[in-house]
Amino acid sequence: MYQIKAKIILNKKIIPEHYKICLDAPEIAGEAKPGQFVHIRAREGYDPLLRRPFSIHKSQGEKIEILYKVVGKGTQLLSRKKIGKKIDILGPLGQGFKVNPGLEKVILVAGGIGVAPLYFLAERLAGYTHWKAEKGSKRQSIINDSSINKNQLDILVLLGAETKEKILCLEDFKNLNVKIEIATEDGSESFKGLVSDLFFQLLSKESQVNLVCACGPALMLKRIAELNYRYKIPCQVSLEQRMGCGIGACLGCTIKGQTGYLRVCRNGPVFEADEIQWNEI
Amino acid sequence: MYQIKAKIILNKKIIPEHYKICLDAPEIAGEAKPGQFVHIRAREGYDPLLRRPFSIHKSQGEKIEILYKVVGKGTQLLSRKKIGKKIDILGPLGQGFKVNPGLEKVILVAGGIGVAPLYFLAERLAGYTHWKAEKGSKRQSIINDSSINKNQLDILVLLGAETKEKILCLEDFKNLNVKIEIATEDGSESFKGLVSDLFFQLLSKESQVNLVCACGPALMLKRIAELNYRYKIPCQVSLEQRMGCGIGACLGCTIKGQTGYLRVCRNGPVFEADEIQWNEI
Amino acid sequence: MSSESKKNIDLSVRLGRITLKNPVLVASGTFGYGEEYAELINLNELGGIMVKAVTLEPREGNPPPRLAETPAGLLNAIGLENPGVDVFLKEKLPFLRRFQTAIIVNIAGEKEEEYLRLAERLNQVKGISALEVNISCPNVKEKGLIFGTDPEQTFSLVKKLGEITDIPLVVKLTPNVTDITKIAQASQEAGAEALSLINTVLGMSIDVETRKPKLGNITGGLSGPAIRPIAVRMMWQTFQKVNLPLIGMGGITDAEDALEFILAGASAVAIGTANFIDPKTALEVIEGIKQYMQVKGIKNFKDLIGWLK
Amino acid sequence: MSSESKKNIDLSVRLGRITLKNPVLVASGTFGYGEEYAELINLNELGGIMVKAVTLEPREGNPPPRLAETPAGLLNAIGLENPGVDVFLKEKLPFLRRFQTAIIVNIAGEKEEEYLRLAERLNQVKGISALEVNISCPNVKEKGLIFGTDPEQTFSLVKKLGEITDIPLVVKLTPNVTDITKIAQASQEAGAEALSLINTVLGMSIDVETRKPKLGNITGGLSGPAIRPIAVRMMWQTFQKVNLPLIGMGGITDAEDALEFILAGASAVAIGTANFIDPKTALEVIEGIKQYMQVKGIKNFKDLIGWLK
Ligand SMILES: Cc1cc2nc3c(=O)[nH]c(=O)nc-3n(C[C@H](O)[C@H](O)[C@H](O)COP(=O)(O)OP(=O)(O)OC[C@H]3O[C@@H](n4cnc5c(N)ncnc54)[C@H](O)[C@@H]3O)c2cc1C
Ligand SMILES: Cc1cc2nc3c(=O)[nH]c(=O)nc-3n(C[C@H](O)[C@H](O)[C@H](O)COP(=O)(O)OP(=O)(O)OC[C@H]3O[C@@H](n4cnc5c(N)ncnc54)[C@H](O)[C@@H]3O)c2cc1C
Ligand SMILES: Cc1cc2nc3c(=O)[nH]c(=O)nc-3n(C[C@H](O)[C@H](O)[C@H](O)COP(=O)(O)O)c2cc1C
Ligand SMILES: Cc1cc2nc3c(=O)[nH]c(=O)nc-3n(C[C@H](O)[C@H](O)[C@H](O)COP(=O)(O)O)c2cc1C
Ligand code: FES
Ligand code: FES
Repeated sequence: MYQIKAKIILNKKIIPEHYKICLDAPEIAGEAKPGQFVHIRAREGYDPLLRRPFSIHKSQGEKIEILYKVVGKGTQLLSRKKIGKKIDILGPLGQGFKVNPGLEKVILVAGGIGVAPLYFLAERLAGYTHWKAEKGSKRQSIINDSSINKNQLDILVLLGAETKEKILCLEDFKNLNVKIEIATEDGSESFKGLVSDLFFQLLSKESQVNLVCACGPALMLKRIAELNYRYKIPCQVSLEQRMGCGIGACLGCTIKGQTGYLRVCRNGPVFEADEIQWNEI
Repeated sequence: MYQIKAKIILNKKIIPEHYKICLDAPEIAGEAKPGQFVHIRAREGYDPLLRRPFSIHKSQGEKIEILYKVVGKGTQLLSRKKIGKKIDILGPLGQGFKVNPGLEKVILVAGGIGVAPLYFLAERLAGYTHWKAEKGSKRQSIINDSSINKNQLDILVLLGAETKEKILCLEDFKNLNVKIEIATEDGSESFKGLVSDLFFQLLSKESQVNLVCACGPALMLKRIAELNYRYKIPCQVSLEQRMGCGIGACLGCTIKGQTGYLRVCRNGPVFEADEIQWNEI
Repeated sequence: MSSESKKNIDLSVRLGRITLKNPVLVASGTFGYGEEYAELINLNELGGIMVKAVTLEPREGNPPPRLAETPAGLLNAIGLENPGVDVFLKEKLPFLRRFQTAIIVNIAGEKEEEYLRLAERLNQVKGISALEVNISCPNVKEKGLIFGTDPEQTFSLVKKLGEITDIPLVVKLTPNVTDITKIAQASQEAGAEALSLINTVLGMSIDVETRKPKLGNITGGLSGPAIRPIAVRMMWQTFQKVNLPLIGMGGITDAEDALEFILAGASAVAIGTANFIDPKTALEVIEGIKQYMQVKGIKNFKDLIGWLK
Repeated sequence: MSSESKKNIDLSVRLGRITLKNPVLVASGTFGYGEEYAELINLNELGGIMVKAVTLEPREGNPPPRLAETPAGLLNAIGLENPGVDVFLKEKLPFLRRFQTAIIVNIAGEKEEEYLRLAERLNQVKGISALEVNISCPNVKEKGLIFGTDPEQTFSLVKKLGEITDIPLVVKLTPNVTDITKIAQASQEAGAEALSLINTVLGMSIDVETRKPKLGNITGGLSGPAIRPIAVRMMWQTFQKVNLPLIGMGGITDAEDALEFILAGASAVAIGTANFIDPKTALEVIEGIKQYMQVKGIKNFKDLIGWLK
């Protein structure tokens, strides 16, 4: 975990309201794992007061990339930041996706901007970038360099969006040579409906799924979690909650887990679906 | 009095910490009189919360110009505004300098950034731009176009600055063909000392001064006012005070006058020196 | 949405015997006696104007500086500067009466006696919709205790005022108390027509360079967005404890802010500090409330009051 | 200025029997039990750590959402989530004890009995510099009245605690009262070693789209720069009425903010919400106070306390 002033290498709109920002953050890039996030100070002063959390979307060499949607003051300020300026970020934070060696088939389900951490995960799973061994971490089961390559692993990515125009990262995923299915709410591309409905449809066809990883709106995740519970497929979800400190100290970002409250920033943001009390969401 | 969104035509540093901003503000430019000010919102949002007042430095055609010094958050934000953007301004506000026809000799005393309204006044006095007749105003004695020209009036401008490098508007004044004397605190140019000391020195030489107009730090104005009181020369000063509304409604910007509190924004910012209770300053 | 449907929206609201054409007022002390703002906005569009505090005798007010900015807030210590009720009636009220908007006169004093004589003086005056009783002043008689922090003093004052005047009484509550609902209940029992809340929160700020307080009066009242969460909380608490119409204020800068108060129980809102920042705020809030009602399919403003889930 | 003169500056300060190497602490509930921030800053540099509230039994805390942002402020309703005193002693305190900094344990409860048993439990424990008595919780026995709003309950609680424990007691005052100096005086008479102020200001915020309160608990505590003027005012009022050392907090984000409290009478300050925004804040405040002392030619921090003109 580091607090650094990261230089902005790139900050551009990719589709309306959606931006990519690339930051020079060697310390963070060096340690980042898929599913972890950074806590960004959108500007000095009091307005807004708090940092804003964003999943790490890509991490390569000394750089990290964030994919973000403008929804309020903080993200708007971020979208106006100029290349060359520095911003204050804390990271990498939280627990990422936990992937065991020996997987055969993984489904990644992305709802809207929820695709951000899943691309990072897909890239690592597909073997294009490498997992780093963790120094002295208590984390149990992380794939290491040698235990994975793209031939062994069957990766299916489900991308959900409102309309065809709002599908994110399609080209990026194509470059990974993973299987891709698309759901649009208005039917303007492929499956018409919610990505969770598409997932439900596919579940009947797909066999031997070892793991489902999902990120998106809370209600989508709830639905995915229920389906996986029904089909007994291990499932990990990346959750969101309003954050204060972002590092586990304030107990502000909790959600109800099976055994009490869990801190999204420290115990998550990625949780096993069955750790969560979904009826409280 | 208008509230308008004025487009920024120019915003540039002229010497360290000092900027000029030129705004497209036809309504305000049309009515502005020397000594009046505008109330500017440095940015949307809460930080800073209030508008900031600035004297009108120039007013020509449809444009007004502000000369400002960066001293805190508001002025810093202003200095970063880009050409082409719009800012929210209220103006023209307050009472300006009151100049009677038939003057022969006027001395303008400027301390630092206090020069801002005095240049506008000098320009009008020198006849280069014209006073507009006021529509339905109760203001008593304003010079009109015909009653003044540069040949009749002897204008002496005293410019005070910390150092030679910090002298403001010298070229502008030279172009008006007015007499100029300079005082620098470190003696790096001309008279060494405060501009009020220079003024004191000159008073013994100059005779028949009809009016002194001054703007600058409060203590300088106090000194100038005392001297003029002693020499019985009519004197007008432009004062500052923290402002809320800027239009006379909140009673937040008062200073002690001879007959009670005066609102700097409405009764001033230009006052006859003998209206003010200087011992309270 | 069509302008048709906007026309069908009814923004009028009654606060006891006070009728407002819309629920957006401007708060006392932030709008003077209307004269200055009349040059910038159409006062006829306002739900009402709560004028700057009037006292029996002229008051000079506090020494400057009277204002200091704080994070998202404004400290003020004006000290009730005003020309006194006689000048108010002669020079200020006639101007205000020209407009089609409710005129609510804020009255203040340091002794019960002063309030009572003020009320007498105003009782027969035409064109006053209500008196707003500013009980945030220290009671010089009772050892400087602020009237509005003591339920008994509040009850006694409001009761006596009601006996003197027929003009509806709006009691303005101070937030500087342990339990605002106690003062609210005392006001209700004493016969208040409505309550307005909140007045400013007592604060202080220091210039560490000069080592002096930033206000001439040392302490002052905090207003602006900084205090909004406090004001909304007090609105919600008060709404649950009294049956009077409530006028909400404290840090409102836009329609969304105003709606927080309304959903929490306010029958009307007042714009204070935001007038200084943008004189159009009140008009924009009226527009924004209309839009919200359209989107939510609500026709009568009344149905928004206390609509919190 | 030379680093020589910086070395001569003495930042240490005594609060009764509590000695701090410098006057900058971190506030309870904003720094956990130090573990997380230890990864980002050197805890040895802090004047002290006021740990998250500990209760007798584990507490689950309030339903989410627990945080909401407001203008220059933060609303929180954590609800005293903590693992209970036993786990605190076994798993949290040993870590904290490793550092050369004062450890102040914030204790909370709903009944007097709970506080007293907590104090008993902590009495013989090594490595605790003081107990900070959080009296902002509702007293379930006395109809939910907040302990800290009632001078008598405060007196009784602090008196009894003092009879049970030798550890210095710091009473933490709530700002949600009509007159904070009354509670301060009651604490002094009951034998408090020092006072800390202020806890959060009760607030509320509403999401007008969903029409629901932004906090799961409906109301919460407001902290951050928004409340600073309120906190500075209460510091100044309290400094004039009691003879105890005071720890100031409420919206401190930099040395200038901290100095406002110190000039108003604080012997030490605590950084709360600002830790979330910039974990280095406390260290920067220490540096900034040093610089101020250099510029003003003050060698002993003590001479700054209450230095207001
Ligand atoms: C672990 C984590 C990872 C995230 N990763 C990404 C990402 O990769 N890309 C991305 O675009 N966004 C991501 N988010 C969401 C992002 O943090 C918010 O969109 C951002 O904080 C909004 O800030 P704002 O000031 O623009 O909006 P605000 O003005 O603060 O809020 C605008 C609206 O968004 C809602 N909102 C804001 N923050 C949150 C939140 N944390 N949880 C739920 N609702 C919220 C508000 O209630 C409000 O309705 C992530 C959030 C978390 C907790
Ligand atoms: C009628 C009038 C005309 C003015 N004309 C000009 C002008 O032409 N050019 C120019 O550069 N400035 C002018 N000023 C001053 C200008 O308004 C302030 O410098 C500005 O408001 C500072 O804002 P800030 O946010 O940058 O500084 P802040 O952060 O608000 O303050 C920085 C420092 O400046 C002091 N300060 C700020 N505002 C005032 C004020 N109004 N009076 C006294 N002290 C203050 C503060 O106490 C603080 O020490 C004028 C002021 C008035 C009242
Ligand atoms: C400069 C100023 C002057 C005020 N004067 C009065 C007053 O005379 N009488 C009164 O009852 N309230 C007065 N108030 C309080 C406001 O009416 C209002 O209750 C308070 O400012 C909270 O609203 P706001 O945050 O929107 O400003 C004044 C407030 C300000 C800022
Ligand atoms: C998230 C959060 C949790 C808090 N928890 C506690 C607590 O457990 N005990 C306590 O006495 N104060 C608690 N506080 C109050 C702070 O210690 C402090 O008094 C208050 O936040 C004001 O300081 P600030 O504005 O610098 O944050 C908490 C504050 C916050 C923001
Ligand atoms: S944000 Fe503070 S504990 Fe998660
Ligand atoms: S700033 Fe409001 S009266 Fe002058």
